Amino acid sequence: MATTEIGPKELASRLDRKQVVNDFSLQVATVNGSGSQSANTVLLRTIFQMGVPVSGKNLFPSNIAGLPTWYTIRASKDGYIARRKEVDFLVAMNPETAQEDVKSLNPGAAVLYDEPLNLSSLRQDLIFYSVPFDKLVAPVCPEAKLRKLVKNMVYVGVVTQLLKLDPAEMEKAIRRQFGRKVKAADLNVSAAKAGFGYAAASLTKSDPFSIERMDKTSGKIIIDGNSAGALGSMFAGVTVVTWYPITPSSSLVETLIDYMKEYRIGKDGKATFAIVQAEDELAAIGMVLGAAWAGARSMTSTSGPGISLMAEFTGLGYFVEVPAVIWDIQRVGPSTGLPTRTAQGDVLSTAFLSHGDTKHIVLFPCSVTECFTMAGEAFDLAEQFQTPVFVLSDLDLGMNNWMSEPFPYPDKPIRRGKVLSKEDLDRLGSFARYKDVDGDGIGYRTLPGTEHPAAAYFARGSGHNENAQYSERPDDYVSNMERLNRKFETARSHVPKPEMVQNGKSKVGIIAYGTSHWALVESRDQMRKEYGVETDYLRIRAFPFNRDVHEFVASHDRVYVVEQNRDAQMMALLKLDLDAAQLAKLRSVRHYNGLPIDARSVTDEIISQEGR
Amino acid sequence: MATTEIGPKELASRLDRKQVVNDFSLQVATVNGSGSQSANTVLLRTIFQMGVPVSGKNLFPSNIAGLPTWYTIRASKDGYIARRKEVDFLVAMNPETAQEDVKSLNPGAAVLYDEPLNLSSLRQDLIFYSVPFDKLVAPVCPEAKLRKLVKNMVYVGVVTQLLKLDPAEMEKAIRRQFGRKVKAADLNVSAAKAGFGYAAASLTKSDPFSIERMDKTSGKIIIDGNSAGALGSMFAGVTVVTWYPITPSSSLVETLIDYMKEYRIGKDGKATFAIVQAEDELAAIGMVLGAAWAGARSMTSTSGPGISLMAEFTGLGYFVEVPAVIWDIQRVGPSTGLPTRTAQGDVLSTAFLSHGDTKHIVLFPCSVTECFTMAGEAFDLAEQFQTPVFVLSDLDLGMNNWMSEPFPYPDKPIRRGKVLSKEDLDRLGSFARYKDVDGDGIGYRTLPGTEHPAAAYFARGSGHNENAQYSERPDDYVSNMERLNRKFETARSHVPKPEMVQNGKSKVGIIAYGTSHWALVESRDQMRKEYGVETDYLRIRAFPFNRDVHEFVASHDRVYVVEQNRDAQMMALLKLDLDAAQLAKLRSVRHYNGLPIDARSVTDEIISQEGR
Amino acid sequence: MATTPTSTPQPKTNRIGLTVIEYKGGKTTLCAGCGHNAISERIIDAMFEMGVPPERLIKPSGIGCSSKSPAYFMNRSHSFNAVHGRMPSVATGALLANHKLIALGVSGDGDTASIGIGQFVHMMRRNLPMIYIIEDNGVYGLTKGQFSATADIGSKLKSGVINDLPPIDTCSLAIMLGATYVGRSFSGDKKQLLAMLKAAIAHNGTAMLDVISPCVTFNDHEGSTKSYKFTKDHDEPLQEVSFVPAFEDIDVEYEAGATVDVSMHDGSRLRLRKIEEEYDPTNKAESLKRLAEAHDKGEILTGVFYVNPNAPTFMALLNVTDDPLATLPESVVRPSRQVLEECMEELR
Amino acid sequence: MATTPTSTPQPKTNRIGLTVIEYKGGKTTLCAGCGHNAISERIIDAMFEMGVPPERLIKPSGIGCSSKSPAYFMNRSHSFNAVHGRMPSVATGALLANHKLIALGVSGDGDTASIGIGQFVHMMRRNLPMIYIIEDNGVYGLTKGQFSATADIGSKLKSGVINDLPPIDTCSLAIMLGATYVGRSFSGDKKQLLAMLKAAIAHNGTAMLDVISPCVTFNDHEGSTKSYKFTKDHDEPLQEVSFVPAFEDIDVEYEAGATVDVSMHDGSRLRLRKIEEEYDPTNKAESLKRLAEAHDKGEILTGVFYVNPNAPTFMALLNVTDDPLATLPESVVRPSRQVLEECMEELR
Ligand SMILES: Cc1ncc(C[n+]2csc(CCOP(=O)(O)OP(=O)(O)O)c2C)c(N)n1
Ligand SMILES: Cc1ncc(C[n+]2csc(CCOP(=O)(O)OP(=O)(O)O)c2C)c(N)n1
Ligand code: SF4
Ligand code: SF4
Ligand SMILES: [Mg+2]
Ligand SMILES: [Mg+2]
Repeated sequence: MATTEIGPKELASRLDRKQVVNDFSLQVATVNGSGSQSANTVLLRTIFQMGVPVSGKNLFPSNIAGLPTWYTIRASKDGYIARRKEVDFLVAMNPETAQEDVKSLNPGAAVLYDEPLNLSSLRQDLIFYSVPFDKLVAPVCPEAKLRKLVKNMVYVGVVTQLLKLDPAEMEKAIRRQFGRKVKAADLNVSAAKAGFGYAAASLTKSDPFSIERMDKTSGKIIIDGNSAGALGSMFAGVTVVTWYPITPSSSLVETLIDYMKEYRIGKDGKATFAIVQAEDELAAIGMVLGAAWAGARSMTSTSGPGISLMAEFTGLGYFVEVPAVIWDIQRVGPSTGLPTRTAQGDVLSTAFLSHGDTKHIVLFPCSVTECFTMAGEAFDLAEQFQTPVFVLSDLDLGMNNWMSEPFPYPDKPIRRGKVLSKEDLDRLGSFARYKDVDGDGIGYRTLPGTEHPAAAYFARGSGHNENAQYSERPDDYVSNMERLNRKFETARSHVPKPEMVQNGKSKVGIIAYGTSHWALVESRDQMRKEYGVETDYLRIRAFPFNRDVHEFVASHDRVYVVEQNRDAQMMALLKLDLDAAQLAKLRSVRHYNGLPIDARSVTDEIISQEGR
Repeated sequence: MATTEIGPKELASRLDRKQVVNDFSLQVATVNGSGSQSANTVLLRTIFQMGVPVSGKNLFPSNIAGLPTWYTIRASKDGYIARRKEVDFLVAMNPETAQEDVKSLNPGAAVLYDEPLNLSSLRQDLIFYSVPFDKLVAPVCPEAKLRKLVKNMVYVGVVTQLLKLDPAEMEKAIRRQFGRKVKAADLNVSAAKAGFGYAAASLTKSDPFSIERMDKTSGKIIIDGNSAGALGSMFAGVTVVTWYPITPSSSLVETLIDYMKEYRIGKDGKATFAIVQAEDELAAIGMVLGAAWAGARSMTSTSGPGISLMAEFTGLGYFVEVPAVIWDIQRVGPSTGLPTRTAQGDVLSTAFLSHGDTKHIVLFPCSVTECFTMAGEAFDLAEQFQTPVFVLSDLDLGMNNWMSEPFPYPDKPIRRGKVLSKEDLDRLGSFARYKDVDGDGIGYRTLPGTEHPAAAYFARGSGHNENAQYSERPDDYVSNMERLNRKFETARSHVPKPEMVQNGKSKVGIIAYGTSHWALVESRDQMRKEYGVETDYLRIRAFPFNRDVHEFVASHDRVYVVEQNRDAQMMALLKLDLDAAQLAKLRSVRHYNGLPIDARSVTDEIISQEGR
Repeated sequence: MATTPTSTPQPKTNRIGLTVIEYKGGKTTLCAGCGHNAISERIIDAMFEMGVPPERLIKPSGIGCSSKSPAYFMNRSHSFNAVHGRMPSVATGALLANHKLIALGVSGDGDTASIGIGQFVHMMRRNLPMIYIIEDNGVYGLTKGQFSATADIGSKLKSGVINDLPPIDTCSLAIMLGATYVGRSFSGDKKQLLAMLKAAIAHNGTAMLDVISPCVTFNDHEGSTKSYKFTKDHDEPLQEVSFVPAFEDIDVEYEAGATVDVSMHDGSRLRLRKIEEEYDPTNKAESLKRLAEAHDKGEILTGVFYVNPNAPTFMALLNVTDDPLATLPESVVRPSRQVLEECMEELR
Repeated sequence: MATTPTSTPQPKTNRIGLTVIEYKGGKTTLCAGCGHNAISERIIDAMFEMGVPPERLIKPSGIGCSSKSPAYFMNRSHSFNAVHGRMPSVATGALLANHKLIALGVSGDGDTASIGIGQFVHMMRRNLPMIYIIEDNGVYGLTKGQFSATADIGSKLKSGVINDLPPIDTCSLAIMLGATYVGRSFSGDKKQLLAMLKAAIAHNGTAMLDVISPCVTFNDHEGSTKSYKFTKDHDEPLQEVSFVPAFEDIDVEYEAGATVDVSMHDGSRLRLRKIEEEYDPTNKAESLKRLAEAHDKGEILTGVFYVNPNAPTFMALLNVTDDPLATLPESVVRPSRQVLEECMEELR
């Protein structure tokens, strides 16, 4: 045995780390389709149940089974829920990636591995725990073909013991996970206990990481953004939903289907909604427009490739002035790109989707709560402004688990915009569909089926005058396009206002949106604590931009626009909208490798641009 | 008889206009499908044959027969060929629009009308000529059902006499028009002569307008931009063409078909090309990409709605790096819009077509000559940069008749870019499809069918590494996207340079592109002559922008960006590209009512913004 | 000889008290003689005679001369002139929103068989309750006469170009895919087209009618297989079609064997007096075979090819509330506070 | 007892001297047991046994688990993993550019019958000379098991959801539209699939094969009509398919009546030993009828449904030069100065 070799105890003391409580991240490396997902959820919930702020991020491949997957759980007493680059505690179950995973760890990190992988010799500066999973799982799980799955629950037990999680909470979490399937629950509990027992008996805790009870999660919920968007849509009174499956958007509609079946079917067994899986995205958006034209609150959900396919129809919606709510759960890259990675790359393509002079209202939720609330705001805006509205979520928000306050019940009544009823027509006698009666650029519409001889109008994507009659007249075309512009200007003051944090003194402003927000919350603390750099912050929540955005930029010397795409797309929209005098202030910070943006990357970039 | 009434002679003298020679515009108002098109072409050519610079613009409806059409012929001794707002000489054949047409004329204009319309009483300040067309056509055209058509040739004769055109040139033009159809030619000649005779005998010339011989057109040709693009593509060696009919793009491919059948079929009767009418635009661009991937020079042509439908596939082309040439003959508006009106509204949608971080090379021809030359440049760029290239023409350029110098035979050999042959592979042994070997961001490709075991690579729109292998690795994705950016930067210095006119002193710069150019040529003269305002000029010919564009803006105090869309789309691209310090200089001049932009509108707008 | 007192004649009204004027549309901008105009006329007659309330009708269409025609009939009904080839999805959406609407979609052969075939296939498959009319002239009229996917092999354009690809038979397709009332007619055959339209209005399910409708400007010449002359010469009616609406309780005598009587969903009757003895319009497999044969023989078969009045429609499968989804009140579409609390609890 | 001298065994080579290894692809990333993997194996065998030069083959595909599979066979051939549902256009373009290429397209049922049905229809109509394989599992595998348009009525998802829309029969469609070699097989039937693939390689025209290929992860359970078990139980082979390549001049004796011998374009022979006496795979109308009946009876008919080796292909109609357009020299594709001068003169 080489003399250089040292035991974990010495190592720990040599590194002489003080205890790290409720502030570290744990990563489970495995392969997809192996059922590790439920094990990881159990770990997440156990910590959550102990009152410790926690977040989980799943990094999975674009296939169905057998490829590497990493699940990272971050516990943060300070409540930071953005991705953290460093992994403190690795559970290495995947032979294919184990070596590289271990190599990429920082000194002092802990590694829990499947005995056969035999990793301990790889590095001297890590703490290793070896566990003979197969040996442990065999006795508790007689059925051989189930072992592959149950094996995962064994590491849950080991981790619970090592990180000082409460085994009672662990069991509660497991039983919650398997719900009515009691036998499965029992099986998994015993597997976890086997792991717990082994750890207690044969492993010596020598890493500094542990979890202690707090009370920062009481009353909170854990949910993914797609489910939140689904809930929000249901409570917004959606009636027609069309979709075509695509990662990472599918689960939004699939969850919505479950909720609607449970809560939107009358006593007579009849549905107060129609959800249709269309043949493709062109059909999905076409159905949405047809339904909205006929008066339904209709929506669809998709991702990049679907957005591109919706280009022609979305232009029709803009020009005919038909409401539509289109969710874009953004994924990475041009074309098919990386379907299971996250990005904010569709900002430009949605804002200006379609040919000719076309532009659209776009909302940018940053949290599961905003997925819920903006689902409703999107419908109200779409119907009030009679135009398609995009909601730009992303894979990180849509498919990962986020801790959140429970959602607020919508306080405002549903706003359905300017629709003339039979009675209105009796009173008015007639109407001009595209006339700017109120000076806000928004005309009045009627719904097919309105029983009045004057109700009908001709909806068309070709040139038309105020009365919706076909027209090629230059003056008709120009005045219609100018009205559409007025309508868009009106929207500025009706879309969700930005979130702003200003101390009134600092010269540095930061603008972010969507999921980048969480990295900013943490990064701004880092900049303050580590560099004494005070920053103001504005989070964009909608396009077209509210006046506040202009003022925020005007009132700072340097403004960093942080986003998750290559081409600085939000910065581009700002350049098109801000006074030229302001533009020299803008600086771009971009993170676009497909992983959720982290605070450290932002801090390093801004600090270096600040020349500190 | 009211005493106020006065005869045309008095009127003419009262207005006391001096003679207007070779500098006026004549408009023929009729209905489409009535065969007036050939009559108008004859008038155009007659003037052209007399050596007088002339241009013709057809304003037609989006249907097949029976709706109002206006054809405007402008004769300009100074060679201005942009649209001119004012009509000096109206030929009123259409009962439906006659009244409004006459009302919109400036005082002193002349009106030639079909007797039954009896317009002379409408205004006092115009010169009227009444012609009994039906009476005149009957004797020369016994066949009743042909009269509707032949009637048009009668006004050709009348106009020829009134405007002092050379009847011999007129007859030549008629015979040219009908080519081998001698009987038709004779019939039309006699109809024209009947008109000529009637005018000579019964009309007293009392307007100031006339044509006198010049020698400014010798050697020149008359052609529309779509035909020029077709010719250019043929001489660029195009081999695969796919299309789906759409106004105003159809005639590009239809003309190309005629040329290719004539000049690109071998002695063995076999074609050196394949032209396929696809089922829609998605298929058209898909075929283009498949053909280019397999090594063909392939292209398609479409308009706005087709561009939107090509969004997903174009992104594939960008990311897989497949050449493609896509002509966009722009028409007006979002959605279907005004299919028979002109605009420059697809600048943004083509430059950033598709989701994710995607951008494309775009060329902007302003003349029929550039339609010819850029057809070749587009292919060279597409193959050298292995990416889709858009050529943005418009309806005005594509479908109207333009006078031009004959086209130059391509002096440079065809450049097909970095393609590795079997021999190359024998030498190299292997290759990495997406490796930046030369530092210009452009990799080397092989063609399917290359007989070498190492030739094959896997083309995919999903994430890939240098070796075209599937990859979801963050580092692979980022380095690939950065290389694509380098490639785009390289393109800046290879795309067509802008055309610049600088006198080095003037503080006002003007930027325009495409067909707006012709209005600028005239407008800059107007500003100089009428207001003493000297302006420098830069005509953008491609995106991404060449450095010269940056320098031009940098070297002026105020820069007007003139374009034919509502949203100032080229100005937007400039804002995204120029140094922030320069942006305050930009001012926008927009003309987007569907009619070709005219010099007067530009002059008035710039002068008022200049505060003169 | 007795003299009868003259009375000022009242304009004829239908069963809901409307005159035919109230079914008219704007002045056509299509070419004089275009088959599409004749079809518009028949639609007006059928709607008037069936007493369809104009306010309940919607007229979705695609893009093309044919797709413009909804502007030329029934001004009192809503129209949606959508994008090229994608009308089916818009129509589907509208019916999802309000299943009480009566939908008559107008498309062209290019709009349906070329760019639109994808949405066409899926709409037929869903048996969406609506009338889908293809005004079929074998060319793209509005873009000046290129061949569409229904052009026959050997058909010649004025330019001399000959089509060398087989036509898509939209009727066979529709039958195979699930449409439940499928037939072909001719804009020039007033009687047959009117009867087939009325039955289509009575039908509950997808009624797909391919109506040969010559393009006088680009495809009515010698050598065209979609010209008036060629169609007249090759028209092979399968049956004599007549229709007895539910509200006219005339008792028509039934000749066993010689006629097929189909009682439609609304109680009305579609009566087919057989010309071809053995043809059974309720047998899918047979009808597909017969159409394939007709195609080989170069006949233009017209009449009702297939009908199944009882198949479940897409709306039936969706089982939505009787009130249109479009106008359900907030109280119905927004679940209660308790429901939200319940959902939140599950996530804690 | 004689002892034979041992000789080190040479790896078996095919008629162009390649070993089977040279037809292999990368390691599959599909689920263990996925039908698609079995199909990849058969493709490797067929290509190897037919002696297809890997460099002449292209493997276009769409998007889906199935469309990924070209990565798992024939690494020495070019692949183009295009966009979802639009592979036919990419394949068409490639063949336009180089008609000497041999194209084998791989698609899925969602990729073809749902989003891709439009391009599928038009490709069949053109009889584009290529092999088009649908790896048909009735669901969208890659997006986790939603129903596709080939799912049968009544088929159940694991979640319990039941499909209520009729399936699109891609074989009937292909036959009706103009494909000239159409059949259905099963990833689990090695012998039949291999023979049908070989004939497909020999065929000059569109060879459309719908191969039932169970998705073990999302659609192989009780209640699914595309599971291994269900398919095995309901598989109704029309014939015993065998294939005799041109280069193997074995003389197989011909049993009149009992077998149909189709001699393919390249001289090879497709031999169908009849199981159903009366079935004639060269009669369109009949085959359509038989497929419609099978559909009503709920049989999964397999075998060669229709074949016509002599119909003109799209490339033949285009009449292009023998040398691939892709690589024609400038001297051929750029007309002379004189030609330009001539064109200019016409415009003066
Ligand atoms: C996406 C798109 N592509 C092309 C066009 C141009 N276009 C307008 S109508 C038409 C074809 C119409 O043919 P058909 O449907 O047969 O109608 P018809 O005019 O013959 O009645 C085309 C190609 C368009 N409007 N939109
Ligand atoms: C435009 C677009 N929409 C949706 C998707 C998402 N998607 C990927 S594969 C797939 C379906 C694949 O089903 P199928 O063709 O049957 O292949 P399988 O996975 O079953 O083999 C879908 C919907 C996509 N990639 N592109
Ligand atoms: S062009 Fe043809 S289809 Fe169009 S209106 Fe004229 S006749 Fe009808
Ligand atoms: S999900 Fe289904 S189709 Fe996809 S690889 Fe697995 S088994 Fe095959
Ligand atoms: Mg047509
Ligand atoms: Mg599938």
